[in-house]
Amino acid sequence: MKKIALAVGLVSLSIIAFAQKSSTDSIAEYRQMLQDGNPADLFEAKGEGLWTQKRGPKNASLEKCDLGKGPGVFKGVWVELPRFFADTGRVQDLESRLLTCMQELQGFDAQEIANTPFGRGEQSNVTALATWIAAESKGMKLNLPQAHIEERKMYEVGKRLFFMRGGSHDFACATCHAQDDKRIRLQDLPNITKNPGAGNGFGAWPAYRVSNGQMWGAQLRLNDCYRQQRFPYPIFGSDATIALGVYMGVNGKGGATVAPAIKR
Amino acid sequence: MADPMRIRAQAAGDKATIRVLMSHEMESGQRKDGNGKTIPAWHIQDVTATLNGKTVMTAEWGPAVSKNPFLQFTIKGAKAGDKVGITWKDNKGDTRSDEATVT
Amino acid sequence: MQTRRETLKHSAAVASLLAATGLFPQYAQAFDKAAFDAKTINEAIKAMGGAVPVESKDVTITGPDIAENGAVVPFGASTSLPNVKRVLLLVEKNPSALVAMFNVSPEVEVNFATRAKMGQSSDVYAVAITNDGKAFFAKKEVKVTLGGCGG
Amino acid sequence: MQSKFLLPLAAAAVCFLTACSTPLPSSADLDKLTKEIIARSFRAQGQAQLDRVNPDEDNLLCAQADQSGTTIDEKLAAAIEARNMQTIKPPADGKFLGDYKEGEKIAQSGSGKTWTDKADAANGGNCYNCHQISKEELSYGNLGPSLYNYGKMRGVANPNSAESKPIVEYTWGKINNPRAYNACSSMPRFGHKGVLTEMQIKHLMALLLDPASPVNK
Repeated sequence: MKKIALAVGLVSLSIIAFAQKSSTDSIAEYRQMLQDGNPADLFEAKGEGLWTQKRGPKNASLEKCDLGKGPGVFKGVWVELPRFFADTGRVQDLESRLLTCMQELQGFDAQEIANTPFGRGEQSNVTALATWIAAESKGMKLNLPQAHIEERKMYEVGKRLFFMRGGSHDFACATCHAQDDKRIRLQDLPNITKNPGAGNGFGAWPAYRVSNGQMWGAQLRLNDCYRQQRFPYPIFGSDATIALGVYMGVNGKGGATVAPAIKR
Repeated sequence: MADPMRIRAQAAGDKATIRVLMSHEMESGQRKDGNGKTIPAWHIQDVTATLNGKTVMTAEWGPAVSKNPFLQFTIKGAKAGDKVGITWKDNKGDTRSDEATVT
Repeated sequence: MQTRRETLKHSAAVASLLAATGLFPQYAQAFDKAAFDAKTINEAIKAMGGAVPVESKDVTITGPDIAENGAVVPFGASTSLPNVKRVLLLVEKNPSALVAMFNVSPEVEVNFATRAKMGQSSDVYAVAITNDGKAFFAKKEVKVTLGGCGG
Repeated sequence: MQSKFLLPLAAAAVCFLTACSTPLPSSADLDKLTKEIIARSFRAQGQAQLDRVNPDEDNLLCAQADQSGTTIDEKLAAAIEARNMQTIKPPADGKFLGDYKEGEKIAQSGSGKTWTDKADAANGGNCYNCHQISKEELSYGNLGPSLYNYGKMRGVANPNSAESKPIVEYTWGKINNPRAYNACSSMPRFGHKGVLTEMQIKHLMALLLDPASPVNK
């Protein structure tokens, strides 16, 4: 009760006295209130079900899917992605790797799913699966491999993409995400060039977006960054998106993951 | 059919805290589509909670409850092993019931 | 002849029974449309069977001072008052003020939390309606900010 | 037990002999690879066409500096500033200030030029994303400096006076093309890149410089 009286007292101070610090504190308080009861749970449950469910033209489950630590292993795989896969000869992130498994094991057309708008049809299933698999690494530390030459090349490409200025507004990823203690409006912007920003940023997606009530995987997070950057449309699972994932994830090495998070 | 709910029911002392997440659009009826046409309201309007089959709470919701709704309440006298059931029904007549065991 | 309120009470009980069985999705709703269409706080409370509300320190509303996004604003409504039959959550400046109504039974605490949409900064009310139709409220101002890149 | 130990050892040996010992390609080759990857990773959507991933010389030079964590070479910077200065044109009718109320709306709006925006819709200025402007708006970013009391702090009592002329012209130039003053500024070139119209820029000028604007209260 005393606490409430105090809060009311603070609010009744004039707008002028409403310091920026207290706005930031209030926002932090708001975010804290949302932590208990993250709707990402709903998508996590859906993803877990999809993993074992026999589906697709081949009527098979994903239980033999190799996400980097051998067929069927889902615990701890996400903190080591993106990584190089010998069978496809590509560095892949979680979502593009899931497409590979859905095509090889279940007989879906990976290209068709990649072309499906986010949140529709099989795309929403990919998001649910990614949410569950990320949750199976919750709290673990990011540990992306850099042993393979392709992984190291992708880091270098990712770095170049991160700093590339373009579009109608001359924005780069770095415009917002290369300095400490910056905000856009009231949202804190992680400095993705190093920890803790890189781990906190990269390690939070998939996340539930309260602003639109959608579950966003890392691919959609990047897609919307590029939209706001006024760039053209990054193709789902394309090498540019994966290279950026490698750059962010490697910079975040050692950072503990919180995905699936709840975000504005 | 609607996706399942997530129900957590945790006993502490002589009561249990129930936290529910429901999967629902909760369309407000205030938004317009690309052609400027109002998207009709579509929302959960009745919620019923039961303890071991007996109704302990009902609620009515409008379209201003957030998408993928969260609900928290406390049942007196509930203990580990009891069954908590939640049912919702929306304004299109769709319904969903799920159950959880108090832990 | 049954009064409207009795009809409502009766059908609510039946509806919840039927809903619990999950067998009758087509069953007519007990949902109180008038209350949820009401534009003002007082109209909504009246439609829910309450008198003109008075402020009470025995009713509590919890929520953030500032919401980062109006689409999801967490609230809690509770009261220590006896003989409460229902609890309402209302956002004054929403197109329809009433967000949610909870019917209280002896088996639950009069303490409910949910999340509401807010179109703009507004006072938010928790209202407790007692068995004899009295209404008591607590209110809280919540600022809704614009977030993100705004595009 | 033995085989359990042997496996990682074998893996390490493979790694030593092949992948790990492969040196990275040269920086120029990696630049080339990046270009190839960009070419196959983006598609045009709405008004966001592929020319947008083809940066001009100014952006290429600044990105190189950003990436190496250094400030751009002074001579290069001077050249960038000079050619961007060339793009700045004074208002056609000689009037620099519009309506600060309209300016506030433009400053608030973060829309425009994305692939989900209609090409013929008015673009926003995104100003509050990075700057504090009027005191009433609590939700502002800090990527740029605070612009609260912008005109007042610079002693602009009458924007049409001779003594205000330098600051009025500088502000006009800065919104139109900030790279004319700071080669690698992060601020968009609102006039030069056609993000805002001349009229919109006048409204923003009023928001910052009109003594009646809430910014200068």
